[in-house]
Amino acid sequence: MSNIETLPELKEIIGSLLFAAKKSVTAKEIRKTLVGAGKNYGGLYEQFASVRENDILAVVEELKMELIQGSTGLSIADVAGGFRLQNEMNCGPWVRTFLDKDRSAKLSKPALETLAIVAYRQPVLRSEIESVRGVAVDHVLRNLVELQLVKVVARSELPGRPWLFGTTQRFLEHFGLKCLEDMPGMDELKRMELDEDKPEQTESLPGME
Amino acid sequence: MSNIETLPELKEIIGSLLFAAKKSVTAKEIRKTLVGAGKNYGGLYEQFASVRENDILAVVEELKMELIQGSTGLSIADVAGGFRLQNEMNCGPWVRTFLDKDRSAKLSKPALETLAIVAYRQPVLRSEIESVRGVAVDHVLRNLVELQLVKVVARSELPGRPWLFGTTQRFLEHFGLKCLEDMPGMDELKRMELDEDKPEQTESLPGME
Amino acid sequence: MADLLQTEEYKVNLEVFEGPLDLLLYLIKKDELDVYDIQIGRITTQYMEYLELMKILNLEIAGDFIVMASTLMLIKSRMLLPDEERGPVDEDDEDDPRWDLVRQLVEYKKFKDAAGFLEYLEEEQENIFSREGEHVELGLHPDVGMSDVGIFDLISALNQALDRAPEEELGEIFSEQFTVTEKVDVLLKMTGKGRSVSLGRLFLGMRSRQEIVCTFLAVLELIKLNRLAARQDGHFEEIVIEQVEGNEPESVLKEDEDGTDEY
Repeated sequence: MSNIETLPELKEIIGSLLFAAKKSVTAKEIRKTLVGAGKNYGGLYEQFASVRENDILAVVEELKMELIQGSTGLSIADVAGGFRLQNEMNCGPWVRTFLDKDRSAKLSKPALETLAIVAYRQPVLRSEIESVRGVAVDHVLRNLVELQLVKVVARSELPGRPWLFGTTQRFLEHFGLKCLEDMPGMDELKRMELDEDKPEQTESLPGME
Repeated sequence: MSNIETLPELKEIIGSLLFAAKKSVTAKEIRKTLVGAGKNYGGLYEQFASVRENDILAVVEELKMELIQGSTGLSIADVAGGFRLQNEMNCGPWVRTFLDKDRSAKLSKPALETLAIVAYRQPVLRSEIESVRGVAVDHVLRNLVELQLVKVVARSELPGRPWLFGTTQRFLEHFGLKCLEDMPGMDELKRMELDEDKPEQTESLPGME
Repeated sequence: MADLLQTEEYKVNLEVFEGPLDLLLYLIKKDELDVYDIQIGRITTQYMEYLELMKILNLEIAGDFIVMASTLMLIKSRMLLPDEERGPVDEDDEDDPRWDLVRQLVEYKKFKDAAGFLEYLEEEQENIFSREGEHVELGLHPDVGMSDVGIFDLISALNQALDRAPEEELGEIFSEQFTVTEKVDVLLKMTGKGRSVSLGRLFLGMRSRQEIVCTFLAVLELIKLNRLAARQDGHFEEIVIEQVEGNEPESVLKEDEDGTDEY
């Protein structure tokens, strides 16, 4: 899959990196990426491997101008020693209106079930959740982490040191719970078999709504 | 909060909305946001409340051009009936390097085939899929539902009231399809035998996702 | 040969998501035959051979495979009869006993092609990210199937290896005891440090059929666990196996922790 028709410009590469990044990106990180992609893909992709940080800084400035002049609604801010792509500040009211409506989007059933298991059984291994739900939860769990409803709380001592998951503050907020003990049947469902090393018990959990 | 120096252009508002959204956004949703922000903030913000969907579509096209001509590394794709801001495809290798996401998960061939059958034949019974593939699809289908690429769309009127399956919005997004008709040979593969004992009467389930 | 694994309690609980139609299409393609003019005798023989191997490997094969086997036998026996004695074949004008099967295969083939189109789109989307690098992700193993290389390709490689291996004395089977567990370790060592190994060559040094089968099962198990990935550059070309990088069983959410600092 290394057959692209046209090699992008440096400016395009930087734009796409800022777009895909979750936080601000430094010139150093961009340089590392250019070197890394050269190594990973070779050939034409090495073309940008020798770009210096100063060149990168210059191109970022160009891109900044481009975004403003083109009235794209996007801008690049200098944040925390790096650059961050963000919306134009004066578009804020519309973005807020848009996201507010979006936030009320409901969680899917698989997500709710998984969340219920994490809430009652935490700290819990992915494999435990899967044994209760009888299906892979990789993707759902990842989404829940993404939504900051679930987080990694620790690493278990089991072979491979798998992660242990638990719910977040935001989980409580989202469901309007004061604390975890607020959930129905918490005592009962918590973890019946503390002495066993693996909960095989599959309980039907009350809905989370 | 209503003291902004300059009111943005419609193009900027749309750009910032596409940026803020994590999935594709329809012209309708944009219009709703324009109306909503007018209500929420009043005054100057009502200026865009009367914009029509056609105007929005025209501005999206302008924005598309702007992003390409400015070599920003970003582009707008028509996906799932809406618009999605994404990186330029030829920057993919750098973004992958940056995110360290080289081996991205792909669907297996049997999963793809099952998905193709659902896509072309929807609404479709599990038994119909099985008769085309000549093998049980229980597990594969369950995985596809779990991944939210396939969903139950209705219940058939056949004995036992079996589920009917169809593809989701996420299916279109995952494959970057604008609509189902974008798939090749849709007419031909759709459903050849309408006269046979197919489930004609279906009761749609509004509650299903 | 069926008792190759009798002393071996190990089972790879691998669900085969491919069906009998996949196997038939695979065999037809492999022999570059025409779907519309299947050489039923030859295909039946090969089909039975693969079925036998799947049984030996303890793969969870569905009843559909057995049903297809008897369908093939039936067609084969009908083909042997002179035209007028074949009896009524439904009320179709078509009196070729292969007709129903051919129709089914052709129909299925269309969807296989459509799946190929989706695969192409998916590959394209690999280069596309929405904001914050999300969205195109399906999780690490969206399906526990054999992703890159189909099960029949793998079985075909085993078949070849077994064909080449010398018939052994009964005594030898018991003198050399290989286990799948042991072979799992060997494979992980062999493929360590990013080395890739050709499946064909892997079997080449093995003299015992039991060793070949154990090794093969170990490969299947590791693919199933997503520790190994099998790759094949073109149809019927050599299969290469290599380790899935940084994929200890529970590493799924690793990047969520590490963030993107690495680069």
